[in-house]
Amino acid sequence: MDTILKLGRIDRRVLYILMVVLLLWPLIKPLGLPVSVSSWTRQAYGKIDGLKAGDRVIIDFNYPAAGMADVHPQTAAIFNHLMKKNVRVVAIAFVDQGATIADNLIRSWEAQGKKYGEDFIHLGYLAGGETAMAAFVRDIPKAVPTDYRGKPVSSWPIMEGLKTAGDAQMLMYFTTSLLPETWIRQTSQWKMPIIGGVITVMGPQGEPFLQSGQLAGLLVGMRCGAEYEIMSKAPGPAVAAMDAQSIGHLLIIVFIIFGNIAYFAERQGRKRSGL
Amino acid sequence: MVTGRVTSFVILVVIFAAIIYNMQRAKTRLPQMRRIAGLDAIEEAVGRATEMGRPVFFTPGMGDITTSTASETFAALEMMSYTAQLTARNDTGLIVGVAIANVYPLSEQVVEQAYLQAGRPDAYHDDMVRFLSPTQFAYASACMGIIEREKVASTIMAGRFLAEAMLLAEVSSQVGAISIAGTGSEYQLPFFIAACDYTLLGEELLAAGAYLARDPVRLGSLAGQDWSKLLALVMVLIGAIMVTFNPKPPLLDLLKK
Amino acid sequence: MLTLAAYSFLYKENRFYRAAEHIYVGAGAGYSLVMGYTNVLNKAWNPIVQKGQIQMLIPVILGLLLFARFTKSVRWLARIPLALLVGMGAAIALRGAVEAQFISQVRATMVPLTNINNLLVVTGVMGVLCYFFFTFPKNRPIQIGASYGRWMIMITMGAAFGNAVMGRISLFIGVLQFMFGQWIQIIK
Amino acid sequence: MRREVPVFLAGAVGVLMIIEYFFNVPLMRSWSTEIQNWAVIISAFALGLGAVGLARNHVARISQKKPDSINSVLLIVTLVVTIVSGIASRTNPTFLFIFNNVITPLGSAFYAMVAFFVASSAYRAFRARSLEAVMFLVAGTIVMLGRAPVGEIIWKQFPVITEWIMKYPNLAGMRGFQIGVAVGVIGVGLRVLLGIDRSYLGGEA
Repeated sequence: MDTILKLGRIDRRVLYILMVVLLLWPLIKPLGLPVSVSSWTRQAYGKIDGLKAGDRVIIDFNYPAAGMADVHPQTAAIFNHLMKKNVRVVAIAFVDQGATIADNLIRSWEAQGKKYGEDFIHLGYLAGGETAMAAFVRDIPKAVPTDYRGKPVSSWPIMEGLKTAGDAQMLMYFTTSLLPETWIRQTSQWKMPIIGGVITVMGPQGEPFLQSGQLAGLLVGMRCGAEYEIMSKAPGPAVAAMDAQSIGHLLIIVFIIFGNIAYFAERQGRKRSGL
Repeated sequence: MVTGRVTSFVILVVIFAAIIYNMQRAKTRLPQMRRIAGLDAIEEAVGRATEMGRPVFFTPGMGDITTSTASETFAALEMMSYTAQLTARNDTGLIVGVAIANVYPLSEQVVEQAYLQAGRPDAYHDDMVRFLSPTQFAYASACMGIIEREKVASTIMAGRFLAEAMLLAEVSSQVGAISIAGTGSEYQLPFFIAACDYTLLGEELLAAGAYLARDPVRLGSLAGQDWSKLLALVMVLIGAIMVTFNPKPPLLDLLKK
Repeated sequence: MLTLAAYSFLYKENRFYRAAEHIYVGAGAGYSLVMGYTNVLNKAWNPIVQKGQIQMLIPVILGLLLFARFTKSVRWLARIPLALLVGMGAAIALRGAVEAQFISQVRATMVPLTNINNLLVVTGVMGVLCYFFFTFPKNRPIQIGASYGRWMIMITMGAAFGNAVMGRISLFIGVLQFMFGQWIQIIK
Repeated sequence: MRREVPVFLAGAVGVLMIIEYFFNVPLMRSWSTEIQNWAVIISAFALGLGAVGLARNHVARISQKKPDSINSVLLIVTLVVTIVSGIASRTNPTFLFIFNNVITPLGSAFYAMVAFFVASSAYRAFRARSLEAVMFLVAGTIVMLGRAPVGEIIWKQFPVITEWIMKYPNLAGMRGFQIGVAVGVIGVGLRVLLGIDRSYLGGEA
């Protein structure tokens, strides 16, 4: 009986240590559990695959470095897909650190022969949240006169004919915090397709907007990142992490079961002693 | 009018009218208010801190006042004002941790004014409202540090929160503080429900200002809000019945204008 | 190093954590200030000096007014810029809420009541709305609706929690991949 | 005067922004864009105010020789170094060093720390104390199993049930919740613009 009750009072530090050890194990020695592709990823992939070479996509890098693990695999996989399809990317960040992340990604493709100013442009960080977005969608060259590299925005060929957000063919945002309705609201006059890449926690919140058609696609967390990697036949770091994910969930569920066994035992005990 | 916003405008006017009408009506007939446990608990939280001789920690979250989540921050400031009046009267310590620069001067005013109103301007000091950092986890780390080091007896978290919600709530529970949390962020709320003693769900937080003030006009505004929700409920019901019999009822298009 | 100091909190609050925390807060506040400075430079200073857009002096003055609070006699002036922000924020919040959260959600809930799932969605939304009634007199239909709504909220929140576990573990895996992949190199 | 001016200003700006949103009035639209640009700049000054406040608190702590004042010294040094190097240039090596070696790793560290806290809070809070708690717990556990590949291996139906929960009960909960929040937001907004809630002036007049 005592041992059962103890199951309910395991020191949290024990749980913490177990988590580190058990998660590390599949990362060192992958188990290779199969990952099935969800309808979310299929839908988003289909929409993005429908873009033509030369189309322009605005990408809002709306996440700080701290959130990269969950959302960046999506961004990287989609960027990869866009580059292969020769779709042009206009990068912007409404979170300060997002600018640095976008810069890193763009530079890595520049190193592979893509041209800055033609295949992509980086408009840098724009402070002011939704207020700044409202100014941005109405008049991009006015809201962002100079790009991240300090050059006048209008001097680059990619910006030709791009005045409002509606002049682009698609808008994507990747975020750890932005509400799904934000971009929908700001671009509502153009009804342009919007793809949202969000951290896992925000999935349920995005779902109503996906079902109402206000979002053209929704990618949720590292899992969708892994699925996108599989869809575009370029398995990467997200796929590798899925095994560890499974173990982590199992561990927590085992602890929840422990907690409840102890809870019921305690209640039984109290009943028996007449309390 | 801007196309696509006609219906919004009409509905907004209807809601405004409902609220203003009820504000007027409340002056003669006060509406009955249901209890909101999380707001009633503020008194308990301050009382416990007073008994233990330890401070109350209040944080208005990471929402700025210039974005669409501004209302949650305003509601948090109302709660802050109420909390500060209680701590002033009871001579209990109060620490307010602020993340957002725009919220910092507002919080200072709110707390200072609350101490003035409670007749204790002498008890207010500069160290009460602390600007921490707008960098999300720097703010979280500072809050965690304060909660642990100052051995707070109660933690009140109200406003817009992001991932730091879990850190603050769990640390509070680890130090054994009473925790009250409220947010309109549906994806941080689960963490608060799991880790906090009292949780204000969405609109319950937004009602805080009116609920705590208890004056007729503001209670009236809550009655007006109830009418608006009733409107939504009736619209949902009628709409669903209509589409059941006719997949494309003409009235539904009105909502898209 | 700093990462380890941060994690030491999991065991106990200690002096290493404290040092890391203070460095982080200083750096974080400094970083944001630099970003804010860049904005002032690009959006106010340059337009004023280079293009002669004098109207951009207004926000600069309003911004400086925030510092009036340090001088007792003109303290109240600090409320002016704040009032501008507050008015703007309140308007932005409420004008958008109608369409994105009220109408579109109401409209999307108008689904034909031809199967059990749709029935669940429609009644669920109605129940949750009942839960949020603050001032209506207590009568049976509203009370039943409210407790049904509260169950619905609990299921929703449970689901969101379960979902969140996944996301949070992803982030931790990211850190593990970084620490053991790039530093210690045991993950290939 | 000291109270009326701010309340009036807030109301006026609010009304302008609401009308601008719903009606096509070019003049108002350009005013509103202008004001939104101003807000960005005012916010930047608020950051300055925050930094001053932060520094003031910690200088006070150092001068009072509080036991932990070494940490306050650390904070102020980092604050000053970050600001000076960043203002010199955003590509200044010291500034980049701070970004890459302080802000980024600590950000990921704390963000990832949430995983531990989620685990320990699930362990502590997921107990079948009441009917509501059971719903929270069961929904949470099923979704946890449905999301990770391992759930599928245990029982093929876990992802299916998870998707069902997400598509129907969760959807209903979220929608009702959002409608409620929308109404609440309108209520708060209106009270602020009418000058009834005026916490930004410091409570009641």
